[in-house]
Amino acid sequence: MNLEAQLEAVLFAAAKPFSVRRLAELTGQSAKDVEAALASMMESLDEAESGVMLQKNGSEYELVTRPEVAEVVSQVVKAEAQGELSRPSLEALTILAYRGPLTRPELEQVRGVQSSMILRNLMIRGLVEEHEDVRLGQPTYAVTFAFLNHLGVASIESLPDYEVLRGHSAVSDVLAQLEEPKPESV
Amino acid sequence: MNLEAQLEAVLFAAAKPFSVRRLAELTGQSAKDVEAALASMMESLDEAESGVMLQKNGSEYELVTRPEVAEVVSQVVKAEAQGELSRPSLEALTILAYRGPLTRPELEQVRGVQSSMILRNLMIRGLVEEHEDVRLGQPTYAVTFAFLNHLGVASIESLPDYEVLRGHSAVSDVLAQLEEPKPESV
Amino acid sequence: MAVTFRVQDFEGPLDLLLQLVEQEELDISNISLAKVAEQFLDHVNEAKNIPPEELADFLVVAAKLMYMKSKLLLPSLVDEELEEGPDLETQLREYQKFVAASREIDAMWKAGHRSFVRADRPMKRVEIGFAPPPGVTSNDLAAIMRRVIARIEPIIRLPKASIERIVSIQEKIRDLFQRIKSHAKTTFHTFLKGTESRTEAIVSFLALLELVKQRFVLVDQKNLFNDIDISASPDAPEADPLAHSFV
Repeated sequence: MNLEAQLEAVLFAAAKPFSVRRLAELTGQSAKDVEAALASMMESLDEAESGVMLQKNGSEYELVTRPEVAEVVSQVVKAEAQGELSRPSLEALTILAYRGPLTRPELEQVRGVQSSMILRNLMIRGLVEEHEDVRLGQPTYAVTFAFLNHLGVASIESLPDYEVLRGHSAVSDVLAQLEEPKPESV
Repeated sequence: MNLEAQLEAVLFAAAKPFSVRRLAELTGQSAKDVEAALASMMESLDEAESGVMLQKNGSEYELVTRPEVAEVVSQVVKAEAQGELSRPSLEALTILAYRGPLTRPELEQVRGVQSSMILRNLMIRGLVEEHEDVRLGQPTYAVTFAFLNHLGVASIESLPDYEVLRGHSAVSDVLAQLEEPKPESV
Repeated sequence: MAVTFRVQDFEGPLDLLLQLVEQEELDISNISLAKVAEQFLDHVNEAKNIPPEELADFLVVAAKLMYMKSKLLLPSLVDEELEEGPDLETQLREYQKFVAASREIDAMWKAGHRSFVRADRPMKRVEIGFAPPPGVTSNDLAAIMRRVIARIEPIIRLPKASIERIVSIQEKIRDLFQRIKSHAKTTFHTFLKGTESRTEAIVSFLALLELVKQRFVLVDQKNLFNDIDISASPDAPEADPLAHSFV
């Protein structure tokens, strides 16, 4: 059976996110072919107006229900209760969503204030996770599928004004000034 | 959104069979319309050569993976369940071994990372089980005897440096923070 | 200078600064930042609820603001260490964009149009039984537990480390005050010269500004491009300046 159907079945049955690399391993196909099949799957689910969509976060993919049907689905499954977000949490999540993955000093540079407790609290809530890639000897952090799910977006690229905020050169300028470590960060 | 998408999302998310009557109740539509939508869904999934199909069993409907992809799906399920443990999983297992029984919030406080999926995975693998004692209305978890046996230790107390690592003040202090109000509410 | 209005609760130095600029209906520019510098200091002075681990970040921004303000008055004044690091104006512009975006994210968060993942089927557990991780020994577990403990320790120490940092800033100011009193006369550049890190330069500068503000010292500049002379004020108040300082 074709690769797209295999991938769909795997994502459906395992009910968790998979990286492109892992999917390539599992199906014995190249990462490039897997990516192409996933892109095609995303498109056909959209075109068919399916109740299910393919969500993308970094290089990972997961099948989830479409936000438009949230009301009826919430009658049969319970989502983990997530209360409101405090302002510092919202701020950190927004910066990580648009600019992530970021190291902690990079996040602190944009927020202007130390953020270790905020990061820890967001990780305990499952809204932020540590990524494998390390920059300047520091771990990097990004938003999770749980965060995207709560917002009901297919990927961070569908967030409002994504291109503007992601690509803005001034952010890069601010971050570029980070080459020297902050003095005595606690 | 259209009825077909609603039904697909419900069947997908709940991951169990539903009767037409129940689906009609959930969506507020007539049984006849629900049946028509299900027939249409079955057809479009077939036409799209999706990896998922709608199975009819008596008067109940369920979304399942297509038999043609059964092999890759069972491989994945097996690999996920029996292969090496991911680093985060191994870490959670270790904390429960040295410091268990712990509630999920306590485990997350020590790890600093949300752990519900990991905990579920460890339970599925028979490495962790729910304990009798409940704390603050939460179930507690500890490693299973089978896992200790597998490590070749007769009891938890025989783990290397058990007293020192279990009684370490950093762990007690961070757990004590769970009872205090957080400095910044997230 | 009297505080002309009260800002709402603020979350960090850039948030405070942005609120001050917006309430004064100013654009974000070096000039408007300098205009609100003293209000910023007053708010930091009076705020009771700044967490200790964030106070140092407020002080860093305060120092940058006062430096910008001084530079508008004395263009010859250049301190390399204070020139380093992110430009506050750029930083604040970016911060403002993310604050706006975070409001939209908040609206989405509250709207309830969420996605659901597929429920885990309880069947799986029965199918698998016992699946221990291959090759893991009890010594591996001990090593992992040590790593976990090592990772927790900085979190436990965080409040203590913050207090230590603030205490050291207070000591620094006390030390500077003694230096000014004993030397009676010094210059602005001498004042900053001995500092080794950027933080130290900021602290020195803040200390000086505090002392000027509280009339402990007099500053005098002979010509536009000259260094600034600093001397102990003959009618310096008897009170300990630290009692009024904001650190």
